[in-house]
Amino acid sequence: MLDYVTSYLKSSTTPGQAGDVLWSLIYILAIFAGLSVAVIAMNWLERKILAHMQVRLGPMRVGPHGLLQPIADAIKLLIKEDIAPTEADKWVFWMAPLLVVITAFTVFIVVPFGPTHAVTDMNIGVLFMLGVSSLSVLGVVMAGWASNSHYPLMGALRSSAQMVSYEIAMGLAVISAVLMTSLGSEDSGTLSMIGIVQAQASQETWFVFKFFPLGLIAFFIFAVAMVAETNRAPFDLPEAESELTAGFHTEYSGFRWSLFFLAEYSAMIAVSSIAVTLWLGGWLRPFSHWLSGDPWETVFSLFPGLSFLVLAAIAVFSTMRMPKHPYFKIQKIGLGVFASVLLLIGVVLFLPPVRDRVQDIFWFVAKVAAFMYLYIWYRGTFPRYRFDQLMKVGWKILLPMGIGVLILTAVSGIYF
Amino acid sequence: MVTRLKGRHGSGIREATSYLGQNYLVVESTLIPDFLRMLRDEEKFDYLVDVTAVHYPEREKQFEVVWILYSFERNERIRVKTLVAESVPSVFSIWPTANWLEREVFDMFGISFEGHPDLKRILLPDGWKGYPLRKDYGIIQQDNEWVQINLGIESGQ
Amino acid sequence: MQPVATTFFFYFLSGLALLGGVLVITRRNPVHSALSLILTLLALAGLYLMLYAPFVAGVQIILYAGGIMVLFLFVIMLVNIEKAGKEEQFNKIWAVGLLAAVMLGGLLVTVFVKGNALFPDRGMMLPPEESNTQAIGTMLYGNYVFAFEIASLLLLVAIIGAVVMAKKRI
Amino acid sequence: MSHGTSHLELQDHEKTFLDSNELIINMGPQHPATHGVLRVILKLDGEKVLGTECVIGYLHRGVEKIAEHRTYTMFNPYVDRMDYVAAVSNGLGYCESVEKLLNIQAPPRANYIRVILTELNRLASHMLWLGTHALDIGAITPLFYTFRDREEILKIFEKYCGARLTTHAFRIGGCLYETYDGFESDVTRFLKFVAPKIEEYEELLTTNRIWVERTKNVGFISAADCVALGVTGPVLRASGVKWDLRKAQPYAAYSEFDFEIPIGTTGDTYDRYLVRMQEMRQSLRIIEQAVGRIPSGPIMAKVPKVIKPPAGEIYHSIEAPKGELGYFIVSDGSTQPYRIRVRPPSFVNLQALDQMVRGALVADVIAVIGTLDIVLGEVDR
Repeated sequence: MLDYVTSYLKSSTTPGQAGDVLWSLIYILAIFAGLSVAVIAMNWLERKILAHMQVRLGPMRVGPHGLLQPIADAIKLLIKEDIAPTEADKWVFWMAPLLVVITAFTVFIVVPFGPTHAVTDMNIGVLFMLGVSSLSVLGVVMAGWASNSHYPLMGALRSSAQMVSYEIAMGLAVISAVLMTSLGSEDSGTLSMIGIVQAQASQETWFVFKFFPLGLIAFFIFAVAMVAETNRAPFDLPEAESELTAGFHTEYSGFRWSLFFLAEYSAMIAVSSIAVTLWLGGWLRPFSHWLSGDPWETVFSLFPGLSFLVLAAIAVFSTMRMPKHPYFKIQKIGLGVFASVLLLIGVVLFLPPVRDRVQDIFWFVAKVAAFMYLYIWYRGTFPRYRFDQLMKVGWKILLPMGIGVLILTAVSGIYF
Repeated sequence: MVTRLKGRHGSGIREATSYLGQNYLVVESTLIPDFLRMLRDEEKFDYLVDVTAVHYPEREKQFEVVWILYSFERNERIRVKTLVAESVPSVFSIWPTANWLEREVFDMFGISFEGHPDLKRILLPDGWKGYPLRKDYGIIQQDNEWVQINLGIESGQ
Repeated sequence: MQPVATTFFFYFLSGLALLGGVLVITRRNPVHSALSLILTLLALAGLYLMLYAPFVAGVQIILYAGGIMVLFLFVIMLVNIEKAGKEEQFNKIWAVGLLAAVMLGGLLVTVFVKGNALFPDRGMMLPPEESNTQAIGTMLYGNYVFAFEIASLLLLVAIIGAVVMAKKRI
Repeated sequence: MSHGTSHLELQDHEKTFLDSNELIINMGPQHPATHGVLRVILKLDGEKVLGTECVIGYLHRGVEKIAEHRTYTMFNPYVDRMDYVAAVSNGLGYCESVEKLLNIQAPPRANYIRVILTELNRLASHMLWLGTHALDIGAITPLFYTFRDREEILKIFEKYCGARLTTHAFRIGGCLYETYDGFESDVTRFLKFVAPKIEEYEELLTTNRIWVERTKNVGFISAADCVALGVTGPVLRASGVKWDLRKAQPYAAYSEFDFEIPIGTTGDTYDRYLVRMQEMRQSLRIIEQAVGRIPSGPIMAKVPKVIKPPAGEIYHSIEAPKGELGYFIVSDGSTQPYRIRVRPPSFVNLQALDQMVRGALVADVIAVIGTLDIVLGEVDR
């Protein structure tokens, strides 16, 4: 039994490909749990970062520095009354959030957190991710239509038009990255997520720097399109608060609304994962070819533990800065416990066996986290596009750019 | 200017005086749309500042309708007043801004403006009875029936 | 990769596809019909996957379920459904429909009965899984390039037609 | 307020099997972008606006009726509740009107204090406008910046008269309160504090591509239309009419200061934005000049104990942050006004909404409501 469990640790392939049901299940559960935690953390971080950009503090009351705020919110949402409009199409109304959540989580089957850290590796990995995430627009459309109300309907119309339009530009950008996978000496082109990262490893460059600036432009197109794809500012027209109140989920409340929320954030993480995989080298650490060799390997493998130590240090510092008043005693203890948990994780990450297995995941997550920060930054900075301008950007700027980049990449691939 | 106007409209202009440095004309209500149009076109009073009314219940013609005009060119204001019983021609065709201003006067005083495209209540609900700015309308008076039907409460007070 | 429970999945997906198909024609509400059609298309994608045609399956999901059906829904949503239900349906051509159904059924039965004779098993070689996408690309731009270009021309004509029709109103 | 038929109802012949053409949508009275309880009924073709109808009156409190049952002094605080974000301007207009009716003059010192507070209030009003306008267009950050800086103005008000929003700062005949110790240094400090902040707002928005795209050529209104519709204030000036009551018919102490009237050229939303930003700078200039040379002397003119203006009537108007704010007062010689009519700038400006958004998109309606800078307390009174 123990052998069976540990056998996988030594395997060099994903559990899905190995046909290992138990480990697949463990991976799925781990991804599900990790994603939920990530969404909760993202919720807290978004509020805090946005608040600090806007000269305010953000959540401060529930737990030290509002750390427990997302949990309080989750409880609130769960026990809230679940309202469905009387004239709504009950069945579709009920299905819509489920569909959105299912598609948002399903794409993570092929996300490669490391060479073996994925549930499975499909040879159509990218296609699968794009396809399944394109299904989420169905959920949005269903939600908007089933609510039987004007604002959600307009939100649904906007989102279906927007998502279908930006998918094309997105697809073109992806294809130009996929083209690059076939250019290595021993590579043949592949759509597999793991294969794409391995191609970047063997070509010794991240695709964002390949054929400079072609890779960069394709990456830029994708980075814009993915914001539009996930309905985030400045492309948040389907849920434009000041225009359509809340767009397609105006009539949703409580748990079903929280499913939309969950789906939105996991979709953000999903498209960021695609961007990281395709252009930013996936799990590869920075400078993996310039600074290779034994001492550098060790140095870079220390990063995961170090980053947790830094977080722990920040938490300790905040604990010390807490007011001396007895009123803050519980908060102080809480923050202290949080700091020591971070410290413990940091220390565990320094253990050599853990260190080796975890650093792929760490680099992947760090790159995705940078994208998450960008999302928040956009939201704090940009006004919202108008619908016709959004379409103009999609069809008249991104689409021709995508076609041009694709052609130029193909030409460069043949001649260079 | 006043003499020029008087020469043209003769007895139509009842009174042309100035009080505290502000000019006003009292004219016959029969002159109304044309006289104001003339003021706009020939005397360059191109900006209708306000349309309002004052209620004098003891008079025979109980409402005094006031148009406040301003001329950008002369940087000068003038008030045109007329006494009416209950209706007066609309100036909507001269100044579009009169649309809402006249609706408000209608809403508050019940003066109807002939030729107004869409004369209906503006601030009070459509079904409301009574015209609040008339002197015979008490300050705490309200349309109890409307309140009971539409708000489902005994009284709004 | 070992296929897992192939028979079960075949019947499961086929059942789903059939269920969706039946729902498409029995639902009165066009949105429900469209959603059922999406179910059918997804089940078909699963069947393609079982035939070792992952690329076709992926394209099926992206284009049909994610793209075309969204546009279908887009149009249906704009139609006032309550009124559409009451509207007199004027194109009830039962006879033609029945004829088409009988012909299609006949064809299916013929293929089922004489299957092996019509499509002799030439020991069809499945392309190795890894290069499935490449194989499709080679075929599209090699053997079938003419048909492919014709199809794209047809689509271009359709696009121009749509633009002309839409522009009329502006 | 209209609950019955609206001219925007679909006609029977407009209803077709494919009802994809016209859509009636009800924006408000509870809507995040209508700045209070404004209800706008939109007739849409897809996202294109075919017509609008404003339904107002949800906040009607009968201010004009109340005035007839209060003495002149007692009515003073009520005017603060109309345009509650520019309460000082409202108070100034009312006090000056009654002073004119009584034929008295506020002393110079009072006039200077009035100018400083009114201009501070104009800044506060414009800041609130900027924050909410940007929020409507989707930029959430400027709101917090402007509220942070508006807070400093409210602090000065609070120190001066004890109230932050509905200040009731002035009395008929002058000011009730002498400036507190350190008033001048507070104001000077505020001027130094806020000048870079205005640059900061401009940095966030003026050259922001999305902001420019959202506001340029949106909600266009020509100067002739402005005049015909009686639109005043920054909206009129953005259309290119150089008209400001502070210059045209100076009141209080405005004739003694050197300032400019910023005007726009095209009359679109972006121009109105630029005009208001420039106005904020001009306000700073006025305050800077005023605070340096507040004359000494009394702050109250000789006002009779019981205010009993002679029978007669008066119309007086001032340049409020939103436009021309006028008071038409009819006195019958008693202690209570016979009739007070308030000429509200927001009410008249709101009328232009329909013309400005016809043919535009839904998102533009929000931008235009924001750029008109209406306060529903004043629209409904």
